[in-house]
Amino acid sequence: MNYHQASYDEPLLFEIGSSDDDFDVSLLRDIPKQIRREALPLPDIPEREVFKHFVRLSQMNFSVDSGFYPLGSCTMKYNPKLAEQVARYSKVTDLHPEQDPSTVQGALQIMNELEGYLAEIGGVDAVTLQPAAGAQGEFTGLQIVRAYHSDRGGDRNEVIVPDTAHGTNPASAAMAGYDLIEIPSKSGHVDCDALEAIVGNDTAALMLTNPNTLGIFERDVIGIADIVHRAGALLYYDGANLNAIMGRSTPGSMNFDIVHFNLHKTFATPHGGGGPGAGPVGVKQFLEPYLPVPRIVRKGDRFDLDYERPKSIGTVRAYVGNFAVLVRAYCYIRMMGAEGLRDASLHAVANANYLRAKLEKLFELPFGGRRMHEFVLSGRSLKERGLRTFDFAKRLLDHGFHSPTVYFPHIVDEAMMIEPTETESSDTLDRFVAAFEAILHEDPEIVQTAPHNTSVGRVDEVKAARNLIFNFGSLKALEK
Amino acid sequence: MNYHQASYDEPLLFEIGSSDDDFDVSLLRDIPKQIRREALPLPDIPEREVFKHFVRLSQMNFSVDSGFYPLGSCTMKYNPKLAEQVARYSKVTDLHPEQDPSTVQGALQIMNELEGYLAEIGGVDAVTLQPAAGAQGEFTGLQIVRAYHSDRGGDRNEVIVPDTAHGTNPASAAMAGYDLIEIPSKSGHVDCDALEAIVGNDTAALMLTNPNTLGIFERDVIGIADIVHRAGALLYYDGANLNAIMGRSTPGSMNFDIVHFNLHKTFATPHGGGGPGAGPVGVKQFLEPYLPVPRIVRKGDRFDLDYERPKSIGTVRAYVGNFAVLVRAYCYIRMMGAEGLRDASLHAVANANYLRAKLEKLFELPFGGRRMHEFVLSGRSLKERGLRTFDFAKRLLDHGFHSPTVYFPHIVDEAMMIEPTETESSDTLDRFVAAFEAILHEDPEIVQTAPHNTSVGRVDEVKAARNLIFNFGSLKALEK
Amino acid sequence: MIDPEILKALGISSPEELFEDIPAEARISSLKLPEPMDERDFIRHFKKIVSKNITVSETPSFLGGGVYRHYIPAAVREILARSEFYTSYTPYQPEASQGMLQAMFEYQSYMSILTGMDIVNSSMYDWSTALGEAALMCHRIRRGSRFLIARSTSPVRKRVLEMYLRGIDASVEEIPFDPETSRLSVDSLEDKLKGEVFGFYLENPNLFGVMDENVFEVSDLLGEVPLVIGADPLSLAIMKPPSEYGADIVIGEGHHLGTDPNFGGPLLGIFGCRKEHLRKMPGRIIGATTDATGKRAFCMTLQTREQHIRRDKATSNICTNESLMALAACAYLAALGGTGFRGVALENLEKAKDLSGRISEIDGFRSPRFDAPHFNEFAVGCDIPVDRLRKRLLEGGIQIGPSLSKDFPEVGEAVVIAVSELHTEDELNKLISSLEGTA
Amino acid sequence: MIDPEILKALGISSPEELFEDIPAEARISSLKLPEPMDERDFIRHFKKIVSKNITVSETPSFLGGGVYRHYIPAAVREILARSEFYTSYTPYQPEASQGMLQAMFEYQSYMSILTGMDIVNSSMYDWSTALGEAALMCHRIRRGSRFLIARSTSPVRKRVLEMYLRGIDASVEEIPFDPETSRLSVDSLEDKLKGEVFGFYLENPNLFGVMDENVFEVSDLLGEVPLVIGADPLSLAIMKPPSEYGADIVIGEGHHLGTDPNFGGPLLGIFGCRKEHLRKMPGRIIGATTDATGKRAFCMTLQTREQHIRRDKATSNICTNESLMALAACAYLAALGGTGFRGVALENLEKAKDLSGRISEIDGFRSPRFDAPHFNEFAVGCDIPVDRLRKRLLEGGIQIGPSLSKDFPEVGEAVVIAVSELHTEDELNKLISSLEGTA
Ligand SMILES: Cc1ncc(COP(=O)(O)O)c(C=O)c1O
Ligand SMILES: Cc1ncc(COP(=O)(O)O)c(C=O)c1O
Repeated sequence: MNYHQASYDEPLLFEIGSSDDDFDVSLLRDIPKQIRREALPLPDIPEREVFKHFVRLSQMNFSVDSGFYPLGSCTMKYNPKLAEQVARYSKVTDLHPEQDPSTVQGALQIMNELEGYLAEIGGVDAVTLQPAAGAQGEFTGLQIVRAYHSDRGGDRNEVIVPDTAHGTNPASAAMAGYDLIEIPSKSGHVDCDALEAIVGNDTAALMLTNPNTLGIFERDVIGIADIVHRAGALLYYDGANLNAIMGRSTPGSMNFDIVHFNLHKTFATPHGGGGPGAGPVGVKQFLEPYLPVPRIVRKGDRFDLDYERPKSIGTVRAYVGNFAVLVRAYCYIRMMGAEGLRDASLHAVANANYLRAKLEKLFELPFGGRRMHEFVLSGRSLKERGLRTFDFAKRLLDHGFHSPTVYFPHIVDEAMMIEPTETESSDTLDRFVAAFEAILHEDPEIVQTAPHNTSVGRVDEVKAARNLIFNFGSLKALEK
Repeated sequence: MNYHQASYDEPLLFEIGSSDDDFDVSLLRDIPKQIRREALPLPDIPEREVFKHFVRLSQMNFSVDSGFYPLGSCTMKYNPKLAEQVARYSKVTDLHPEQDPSTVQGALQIMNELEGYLAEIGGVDAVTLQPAAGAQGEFTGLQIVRAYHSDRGGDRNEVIVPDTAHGTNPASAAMAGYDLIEIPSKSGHVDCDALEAIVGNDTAALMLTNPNTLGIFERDVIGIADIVHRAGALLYYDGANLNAIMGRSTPGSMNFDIVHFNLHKTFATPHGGGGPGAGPVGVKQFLEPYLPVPRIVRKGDRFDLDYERPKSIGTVRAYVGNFAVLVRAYCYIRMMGAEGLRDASLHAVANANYLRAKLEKLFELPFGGRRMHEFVLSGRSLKERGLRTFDFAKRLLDHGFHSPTVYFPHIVDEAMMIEPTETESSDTLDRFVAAFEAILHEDPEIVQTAPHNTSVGRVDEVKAARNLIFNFGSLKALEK
Repeated sequence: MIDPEILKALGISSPEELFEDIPAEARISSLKLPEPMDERDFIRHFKKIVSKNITVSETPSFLGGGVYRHYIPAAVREILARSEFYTSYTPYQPEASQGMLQAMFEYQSYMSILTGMDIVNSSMYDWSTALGEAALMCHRIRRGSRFLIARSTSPVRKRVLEMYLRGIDASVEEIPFDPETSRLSVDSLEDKLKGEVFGFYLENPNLFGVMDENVFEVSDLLGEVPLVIGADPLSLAIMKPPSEYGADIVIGEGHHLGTDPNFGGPLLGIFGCRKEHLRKMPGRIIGATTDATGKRAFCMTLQTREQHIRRDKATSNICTNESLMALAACAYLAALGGTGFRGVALENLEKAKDLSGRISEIDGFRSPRFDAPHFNEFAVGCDIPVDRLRKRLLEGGIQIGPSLSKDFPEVGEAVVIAVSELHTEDELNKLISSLEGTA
Repeated sequence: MIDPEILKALGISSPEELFEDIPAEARISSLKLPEPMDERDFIRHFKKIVSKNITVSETPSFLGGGVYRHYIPAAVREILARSEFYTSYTPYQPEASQGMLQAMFEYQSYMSILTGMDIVNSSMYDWSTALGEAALMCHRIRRGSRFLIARSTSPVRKRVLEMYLRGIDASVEEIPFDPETSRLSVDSLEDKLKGEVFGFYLENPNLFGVMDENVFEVSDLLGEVPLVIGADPLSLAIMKPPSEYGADIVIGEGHHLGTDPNFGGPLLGIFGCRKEHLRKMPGRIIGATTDATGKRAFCMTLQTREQHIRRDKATSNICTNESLMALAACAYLAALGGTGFRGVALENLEKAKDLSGRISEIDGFRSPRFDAPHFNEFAVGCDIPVDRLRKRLLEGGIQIGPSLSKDFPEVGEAVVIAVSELHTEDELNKLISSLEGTA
């Protein structure tokens, strides 16, 4: 292992430049005095220093483009550069959201077509592109659930999620005003009996992802749907795991009513260091009237924005959606085509199982067996050597790999959730396995104090939570 | 010091992909059989792997944008990003050199204006943009020298250069068919007596740069010019050091007849990892007829290419020059204006002297005193500690700095030639000085085995020269 | 298709076995999608479609309202193109992600200075959802059933606010503005404050571009009721930070610091608050700390507020946010520096004032519609219906916003005109002569 | 202006003191240059000027002759925008420059495979100077006074060759081509070989796009006289490497592997040779070695051939070269892979054949002018003067090259038409119908 991440003693911008304090306030004469700013202590920094700063910071940032990033549930696949290129066209970037629709026909066409592709891939009838991310897709979906039930005169106040659900599911339900019911899973699956027992007139919806968070396909999904639908509730599909089944199944064909898509996962738009993403929501026909406004509508050759939708839930964010992200997803889908997407899911699942088969020899795989696009190991056995999953994850960084998602889902002790995606080569997977093996033979002391080859050593997160330093001003005060 | 350059065990492209050997040769039926290729062992590599590869390689490459690069004589200044941006416009990139001039009026206008700016900055009357780099500028200039003399009926076969001259000067002279006469310098200056003694009817030209390679301004440049001109020879200015005097003096006002410009040095076009550059050549009026064809000519509002120049030396490379480089220099000059360029030379000289003043306390500065934009230290004193300039340079890399130019000019023992340029902050210069101080206090063993914080350790150059491995095929054979 | 090595390693003979858990009823045989394209063909196809767009850089546009076009320095565009930034994700492993973490810390620092808030999170989706989240946060600070907003709030954002309040069953009530100046009617606010009010929101500059000094009277009136201020960060280069007039929470839109309008997305929701409310705040927060050797380092902190730890008790459901936009804003502010940033703000202010003055001289238009100092946009009263005007201008290639009369009947026929440093003299002249032509 | 700290450190009171060595006569007081511009203004200014250009992507162009437009994958463009590459310089410190060194080694490897040469250097300025350098290298290998070239050599390159040979006072002599096929007249070569010949140069495909099989007869004839072959590397995806017909040196133009035409610069001169000539070779060479720990590493090697060591005895004066273009070619070949690269070559070949066939059906044109298999371009014989044709086509927005008749009177009125995978059906149709219109 010869890996070392770039490491620079890079000061903060505020330490590089200095701020000009002899500003001529008379220039502000057009601003009412009471509300006029008196000091603007932002540094002036030469372009040379600004650029160097960010080049250095970028090199100190692990990314898909620099290495393997098997963060479970996040689908860190490679983002084709063509999508970046076309998203930079001024015909894409220089559009204002309040332009007259006649002047944005191209943009509306792209979105209209993208809605159609997503509907096909999701097995649903109508799609809105408005939500800014997966979590907002969930929020949107739950507002649709609410509108649907209240339209039928029966307000319902409970949303059920499995205990393996991603944190956004319960959080979105709560934000939409629902009481949350968590059902424990059984051998890594939804416990249908428990579900049957819980579901009732108060149930507004069940939120599920399939394959589930453990990477296991819920074989009984049709049965689950029946239980939910019989109770008059709706079934919501968290699209985070759609990458496993594209072209082979659809949430629609599994009888889900509502589905959100994570374009930044399944459709290869880059994750942006935390965002932006896009979380379009698709629904079956009977829920279409509730979708947010504006709707993109096609009239012959022309496209328009329709705000006159009496049953619509309203708008979940300003304007039509994260257009620049949508453009990238559009590019991806058009480049892949049906076969390409089908192939992607095949390789995603094959890669995950290849890794799973190798790594389950080293770590316990709870609820054994085959997986779909990801799998969750337990790092429990590390304890015998005085180590934790946490340490192991840090040490993986030293070997040049990003760590898996750790300590999620909560039902697996010392969880490591691994999602390789289809864009990794078997060579990379083999090297990853070799790193696992190597670490298991390393001196526990080294592992426990890892990482050593990153731009900084182990970060003291407790201190961060104690010191509460969120900006340069406080930091300067503290370091003095 | 917390610096570490990024380091990856990055395989060669040929080790990442594999080549497709079951190619259907019947597809080649339109190619005469005898000349038809039978195997094309180039690897097929997924975009994901290609991109990761080059991101990693880029991080393992020291650059102006990632740090201080005080390579003497090379003027490694910051390259403004606007120039990169405009050079990517399709109106710049998508022009074929054989287009009808009526379709490239914008390109010709840019070049025509740039010629004018360079003439002004160089104090000359006419400029050609054709030469691809400084060395080619020299070659061009010497062809002009030859044409001039032969036009006057007196062929001359000697070119004189000082012993501090850059290697390209003698090499260009030789390539142009001249015999080379090297004159030793005296206290870091041209020895006028020696020059006087050598100059004669065989002298075609004297090549000089001023400030010279030691960073010392040849105060007696007008006297030198007189000596040369009196002998009927021409005076050639190597523009590599123009950054020191922009807006304060010109080669023309120093009585040089021919000058080349290094746009990749003085005019902030990036160095491209070794190239491309551009080496325009400017001449006084009496030499204008000899400039290469095509000449860019202006007729009223229109621009044209003129090939009908009976006295022209011909063409030194295909087409009009490194246009994309010229565009960047044009951008730079227009953004700087006269005052900006004047300011650049001021800061370049001030920065160099600031560093010089600090570092001459640590190392010997031969021929003491003030310098212009660069200076040369001798690392001779390192020998006392069993070290050489070579070791010191390697150790600077560990501190996150590129090394100065070393072992040049040859007249300084264990030379370190330092050119900070105007784009570095005093903060950076202070850190550089601190690194010098630190290294002088470090364990010589550490210095002697440096570098330790780069992507690889000290490289065995002797082995490279012995093994003669220039491509993957030979490497594979050797490593087997 | 698939590496036979892999099939062998998995002990299966056909790739289809990998999917055998999917029940037959749930399977599909194929997707109906257009044929795949290679890069070349896609570019041609795509260019053909988007060529139908008429951009706001090709033709003069005076649209604003939260989304603006400002000059983006070349260096900023290059920084955003660094793929180590844009292909990374949430920095769960701080040791390997110091680059983005430090940049987010710097962004937070910039925004703290601009807003005067003790802490600014590392982004919300946009201004509108930041407003929704701010109202929910107010509700956590002080329970109640009524959320007040100034009537001069953007209707676009108001609609999203209503959506976000649906879950807590709260009502949104408007405080009217002074018909002459569009400044907040402080008396009306006082009247409405009785009852279960859990927050008050005001935009400054307001929807009509007016810089409102009345805000200085608000804080005392509100007492314990949290004050939320919405502001364009560019205006904060020359206007007092809202902390100085008692804001508990400051929100705003930041996309125009470093990114293009992009048809309205992605945007950058700015969200800051005073430190006493810290634990009630939504979104990701980056904190400074040290590594094992004492070296300065950064990491996500106070994650116990967030959905991945706190689940249904979280302060928000936000997970993927708009970090890259925050990076853009940080790089933009760094590239401009305080001097450059203030310069842009001033240029916008002056340009708006000049343009308004020129329009006021045209028959049939009153400009500015409201008698008060404006920042970078201003309302213009029109004698003819704005919809008609809009159409006519559009024929001449000029884009303006919709009529205010729909959402603000009391204002009558009027339209907001936004300008920026990017408007050329030509473009402004073109607007003027077109307006003259329609009057 | 200047940091007072610095002045103090230098012990001077005015910055002017720094320049006091410049004698008064040599001083200037100021430069007469246009006023400085900020980014915004420059962009406007620049766009206005370059908008006068009509690009070969906006309108159909059939220009070739060494500079071509090929599709550049988006990933390649992004790789070239990595500023760690383009803001570095000659890798004098190999430990800190492994990135560029490895890429150059990879470039050399790709080019070795394509050309069949044992060693390819890491770039020359362009094909034309590579030709000049190749001739000088031949002269180092085998002294003499006459350098032979096939008459089917590009006149552009021939002119540069003559320039490079001026220093050694050698003459350039042409070997005619077969009037029917444009293939080398082998008999003529044999005749000319008597005397002090130090090298022979032939382009394959030749200037007219013809793939010449006669080269297989050349090597034996030449004996000890070095054979230099010029080739488009794209053609080498489907044609035999020149090593197989005895080339000692292979040169060519590589810019179109990964970069745009850029009005003809920068370009990429490819230069390779057999290992026995290694030490006579010009240009920078990257070699593989190991570091102190035995890890694989790369560095410049055989520098004793180069100007910075060998000065006037160097094999060339080249210093700054075209490394970035070599990086582009490397990234391009990596992105396309062998399969993709061969695919492009084949597509070009077929398109040229089809187009030639279509033109041959138009009255007044003979296509191809030479009766032999062509690669990506072909000469068309015209009944009307090409200059007239060229002008007419230009009016319709179509660009073709100049008449061959000036440099090749024996060919008569003819023009070379180059096509690539980027030409659309529409563009080809437009050419055809325009030709029909002129006939
Ligand atoms: C299973 C699952 N659901 C929902 C989400 C939320 O999506 P987003 O981050 O786009 O809001 C995630 C994101 O990590 C996820 O993994
Ligand atoms: C003094 C001097 N002269 C000439 C040159 C040659 O210029 P180029 O590398 O552009 O060919 C250089 C380049 O390093 C130089 O420093």
